Amino acid sequence: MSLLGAPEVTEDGEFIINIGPQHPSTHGVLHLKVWLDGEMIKKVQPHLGYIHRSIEKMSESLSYRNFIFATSRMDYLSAHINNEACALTVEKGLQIEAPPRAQVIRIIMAELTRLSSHQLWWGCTGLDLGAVSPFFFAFREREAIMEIMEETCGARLTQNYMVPGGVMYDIHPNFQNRVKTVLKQIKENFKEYDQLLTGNVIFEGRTKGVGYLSPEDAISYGCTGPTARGSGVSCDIRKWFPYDGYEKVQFEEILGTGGDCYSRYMVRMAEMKQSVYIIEQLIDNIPEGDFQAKTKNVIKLPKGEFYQRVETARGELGVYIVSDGAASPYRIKYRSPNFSNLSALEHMATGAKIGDLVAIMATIDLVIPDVDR
Amino acid sequence: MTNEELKVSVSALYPAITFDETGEFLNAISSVAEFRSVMKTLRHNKELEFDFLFCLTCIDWKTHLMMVYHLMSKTHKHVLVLKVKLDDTKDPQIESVADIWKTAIFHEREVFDLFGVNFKNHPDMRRILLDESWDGFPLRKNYVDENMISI
Amino acid sequence: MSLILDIGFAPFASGVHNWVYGMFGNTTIAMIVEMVIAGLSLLVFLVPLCFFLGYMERKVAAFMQMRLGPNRVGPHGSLQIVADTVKLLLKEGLTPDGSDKFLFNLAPIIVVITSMLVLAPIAFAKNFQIWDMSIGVLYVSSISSISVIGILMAGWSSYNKYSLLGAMRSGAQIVSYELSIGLSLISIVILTGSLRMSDIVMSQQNGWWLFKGHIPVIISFVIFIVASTAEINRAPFDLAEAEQELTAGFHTEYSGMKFAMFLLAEYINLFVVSAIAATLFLGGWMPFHIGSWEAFNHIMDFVPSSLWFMGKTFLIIFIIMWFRWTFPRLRVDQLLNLEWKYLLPISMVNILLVTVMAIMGWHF
Amino acid sequence: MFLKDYIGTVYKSSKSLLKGMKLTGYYFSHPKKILTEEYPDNRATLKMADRFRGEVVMPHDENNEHRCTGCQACEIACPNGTIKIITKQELQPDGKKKKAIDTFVYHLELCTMCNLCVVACPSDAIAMAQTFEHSVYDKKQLKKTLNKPGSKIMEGVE
Amino acid sequence: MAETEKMIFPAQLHQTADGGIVVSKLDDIINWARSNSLWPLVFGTSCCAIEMMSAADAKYDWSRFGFEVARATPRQADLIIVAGTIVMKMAPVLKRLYDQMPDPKYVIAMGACTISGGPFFYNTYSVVKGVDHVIPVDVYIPGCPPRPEALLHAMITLQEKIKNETYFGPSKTIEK
Amino acid sequence: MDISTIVFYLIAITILGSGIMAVTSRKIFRSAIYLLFSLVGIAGLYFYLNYEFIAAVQIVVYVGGIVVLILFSVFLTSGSGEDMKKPHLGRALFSGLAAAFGCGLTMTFINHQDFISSGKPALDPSAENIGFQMLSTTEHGYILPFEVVSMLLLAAMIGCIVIAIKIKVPAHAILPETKRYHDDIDVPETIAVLEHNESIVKQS
Repeated sequence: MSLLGAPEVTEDGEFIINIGPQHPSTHGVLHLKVWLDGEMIKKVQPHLGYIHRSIEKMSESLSYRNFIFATSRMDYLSAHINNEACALTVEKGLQIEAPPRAQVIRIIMAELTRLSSHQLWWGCTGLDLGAVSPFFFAFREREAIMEIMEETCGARLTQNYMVPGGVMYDIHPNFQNRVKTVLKQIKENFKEYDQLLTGNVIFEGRTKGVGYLSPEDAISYGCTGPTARGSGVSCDIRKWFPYDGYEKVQFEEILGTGGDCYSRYMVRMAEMKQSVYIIEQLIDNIPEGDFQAKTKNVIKLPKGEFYQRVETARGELGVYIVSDGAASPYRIKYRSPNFSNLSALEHMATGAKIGDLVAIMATIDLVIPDVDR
Repeated sequence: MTNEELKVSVSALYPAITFDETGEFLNAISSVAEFRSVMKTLRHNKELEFDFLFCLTCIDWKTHLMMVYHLMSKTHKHVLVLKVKLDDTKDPQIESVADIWKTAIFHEREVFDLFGVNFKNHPDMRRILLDESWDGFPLRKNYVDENMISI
Repeated sequence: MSLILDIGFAPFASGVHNWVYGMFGNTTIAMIVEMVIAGLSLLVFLVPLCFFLGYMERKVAAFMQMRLGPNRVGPHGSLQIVADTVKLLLKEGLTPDGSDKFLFNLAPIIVVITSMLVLAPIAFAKNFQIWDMSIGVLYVSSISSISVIGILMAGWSSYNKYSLLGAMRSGAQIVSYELSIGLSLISIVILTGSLRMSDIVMSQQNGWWLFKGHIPVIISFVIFIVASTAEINRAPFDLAEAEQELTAGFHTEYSGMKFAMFLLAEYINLFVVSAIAATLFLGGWMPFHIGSWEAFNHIMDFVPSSLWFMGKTFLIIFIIMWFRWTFPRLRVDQLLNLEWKYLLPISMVNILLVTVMAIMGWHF
Repeated sequence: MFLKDYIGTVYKSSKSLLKGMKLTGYYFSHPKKILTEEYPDNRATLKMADRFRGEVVMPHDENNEHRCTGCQACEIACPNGTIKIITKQELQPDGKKKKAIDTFVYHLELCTMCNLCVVACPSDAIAMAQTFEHSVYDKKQLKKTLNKPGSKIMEGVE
Repeated sequence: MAETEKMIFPAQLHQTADGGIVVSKLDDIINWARSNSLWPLVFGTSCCAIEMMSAADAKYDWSRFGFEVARATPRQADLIIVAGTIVMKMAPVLKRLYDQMPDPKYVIAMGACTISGGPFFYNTYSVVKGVDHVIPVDVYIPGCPPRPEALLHAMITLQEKIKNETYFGPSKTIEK
Repeated sequence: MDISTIVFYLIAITILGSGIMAVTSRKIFRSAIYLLFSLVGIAGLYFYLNYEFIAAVQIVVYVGGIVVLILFSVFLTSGSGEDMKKPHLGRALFSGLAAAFGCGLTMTFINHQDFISSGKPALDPSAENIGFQMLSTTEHGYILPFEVVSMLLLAAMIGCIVIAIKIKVPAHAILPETKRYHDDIDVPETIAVLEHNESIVKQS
């Protein structure tokens, strides 16, 4: 907790404060022990596990249809993509592929999820740096996307729309029109995002040159997603190991070169535009056909190990299923992007100031339940 | 490098390593004794250069524990899965690779926390997700917890 | 209406004065009674003012963020702040264990009292001023420097690291920004040749300093607004209570009534700095006149002076609120950089310009 | 040149700040852009999307009949034990005994609205309702029985 | 829930010959103030926190009720919205946060995880099965996560509860 | 006894009382706060005498400057939260004697001084006049003391900085890879949308 009692000073005159587990800038329940010299951070030690919900253990006793729902609660901002990863892994085990229509729907949904996730991130970055208004501007578009999700999937945040073999049901008749309207709105409003934060001198001062992560360190720390791409490390799974027909759509992998908070910020801003571009290519070209491949009622994967990597809004999610041939997985491991990204925090924040720590955490875009699982 | 070429170049360096190609990736199974030097070679050998450890985990096969390292090379674009069998389930021990890939610092702590594998020479070997006072290793198959309700 | 208001204040004040002195033969007792009356009327004026400022802040924020803001408590949500205040007053007031209880409880009082003291020399309307002292401007800047001590006290005595960090930030911030506030005030003092508030207002009879002082005065106006936003710890300079960094900074441990006092002080301070800016740069209660356009000037004169004063003050309050709901927060070193690298040098050069202007008589 | 750079910085930063203020000022002066939907006042017109999953219900027709055979497919399909079906043996008119539901217990407090039970149901006996105002003071009230008292299975549903 | 009429001030106008006087009970005013000024603690552990943020955004805008003053420090908060799973490691922290809040304080349990462990009720070793094992809860909202409107509904329900409290003596019980 | 006498005594009691508290308090922060009250009391005395300018300067310099500096140095002192040690009896006794001696000396001088009113008109203590006097070199000009005082303040400031500077941490105590990135790093053109390298796309 935040109220920590006596000022505690180490022998070197350093000042230890505990940020979290409940603190507005930790985006959930992360506990950071920070050694300070004045305002300067000497050392950061993340303490995790305040939201460790034993999803991996739980999944071992659930059937292959049922374990998917829990992954929505891991990285709830990319719930769709998490579900997709699980569905793909099961499909890999069954050696089937989703029908083309389902694949396209999956991509559109995943990109919408990425958009809404990045929008929330943008709002929260503003909030973390002390600007309140971006939060409301970001949620304006996010709510529009949420409405689309709700109409087609039936839920706003934890949709549970992906099932092994395709999607749970067909898209809503209004879907295409609404997506087009929202895309138009989003494209117009990107200008406002830039007006409010991107060009702002205070914002630039807070992020430029802050939280530097070199490409070598990014790889060594296992960083993925915009965090690594901000340092110029190419790691987009959609390009490296395309799944669900990503090889058929055109988009660019955005790479920053600065390695600082501003670079990570710009990568995400540009990624939003790429997501819009991907959806635009597909929204009028959803092929007709089944939305779900036929699967047996009780799915049993053959004995073996199946690993599927997907690109969530925060980086690479790996689903590693070890099957012993039974109706539920023998072991499931989620290689979550945030867990690795968080480990680089200590490296980035050492030598920075408290205000920078907030900026760094904001641009890593942590989702703590994904760290703790 | 394709899986075949990988197999050839790795077994040229370490003949004791056995391979298993049933899955998507090439699986190499190493022994505990050789493990650390294999890992160092995999990371630093110019032809192999596995610089990205993207997954590190453990599987409890009841009789033994299996450490699984998913390695990838960003420069050569190949993937290798290295496995190490730990026979001692009471007090499993293995060398840490935290100095080779920094991401292992967190991942090894997680494996220590949930499986009880002890990593030698790890810079900060503490539980990461659970309380320091937690009893047992939850992801082991023989873990019992009276608070846990099963369907 | 205008006649009542315009003529009303000054005769009312002197009427009360005469009545009190007539009532009590002893001048000392009469003086005390008069002071008490002034104090009470100030309170009666301040509390609704702070309610209104709180309400205004929430509504301004809401409209800038495309939402409605409070609208369910009272007509258009106007009683929202009343409800908040009543709740805060009735809430349990905690004093943390291990804190220095005497200083902990004293700090909010000092903060509120200092912010109220600054109100003394402000001319609210024509001939309506509590204390027209000869050193009005200097008094303002000297008294406002005490408020930092209340914050330092609060941060120290809370026995909390966040509070301590917040207090240290706030100390460094206020002490440095006082310099450029002082310098921008001096530019008007140079032009007017007096520290007395009423003289400053009177000197703007034929035009506000903002207009007739050319660019140097505009620069000092901007510097004053920026620096005073920092001085009263409002976003984007709210480092002392930066929520995302220090939970609530120096008042992390305060609850209930004591916290309400910090809020009260914040709003009084906001009003005070805006009122001073309005007095010095925008002519206080002076109506807006255009040269020798008699018809227009006459219409402007018809608007009561108190309305002029309040209008100008609220315009500046709105600008400061506008800052808050637009900008991200500065980092602590940037905050000091802004002061020492930009505001201070610019205002020093500016002072020279103003002096030259005053000597050469280039202003209107 | 130092002075030029200095003035340039000041100018550029002020411009970027004014840009942001222009945006917020624009929205401040355009109250029509306000997006707020006033929730408790718009309850009459508030309509959820038709697929919105608020809670599991068991539709009954006008004869107080439902379609649930008590096959427990939903109970198995539920990932977290939200549904408990207690069955009984009912005597048919022709003398045969047939399985039927006694109580269909639904734990709203556990439910994650994942829709897997509805998908699993072979006889479309359960559906997702669009209600969402479930707040209660007492947790026990969230445990619900979905079949109405005295209800029967519809003719012809196997 | 009673219809949510907009109550301007909890008082009656007592008509007299020349105008009127406003009559009110102290309890009513206190409850009016408390129920209309619920400042939540910034406390979200997982998915429900996002819906809680959505409730604050422009579309749902809980500031209409005066809830928007979310405080980061428990000393100044009136209400904890427990939005998300509470695990064994977090439970003592939550308890401590609750203890640090000054009276009167209220708790809303938002979402299935908080009410009962929800999706993580079975087969998990680390989840607290219901936040009411840790702190007393006033209002429960089921849903995973509940819609922002559902959260607003819960807060209105809580307001109803507060309006039936008495400052001195025991509070009335109301059915819901 | 009229009201102004009462006010005078109230102010005097405040000054003396908080002065004594400042000396006797065992908490260093509280001492500083009592000192603040004492100084504010003196400013009050000036206000009482209608020397508003002096009063304001008193507050600016002593309260806004000196006391804040003292408080800051208290903040920077580690262990300042604890109670100070009880003073030695001898030391306390000596301090008391010194104070009494000073007091007695002043009293003696005041009592033996015949205050003769001079024929000259009193100087007007207005801000303008004070300003002229302060910077003039003529009779009653204070330019020299003014400069001396400013030198003194400068020296005090340097002293404060010297006290606040920490002793350098030995090299081995610095954490590895501790760098400050945000001060002087030259950030290159930060964003580049790279054409994706086709070779890294898995052939499929």
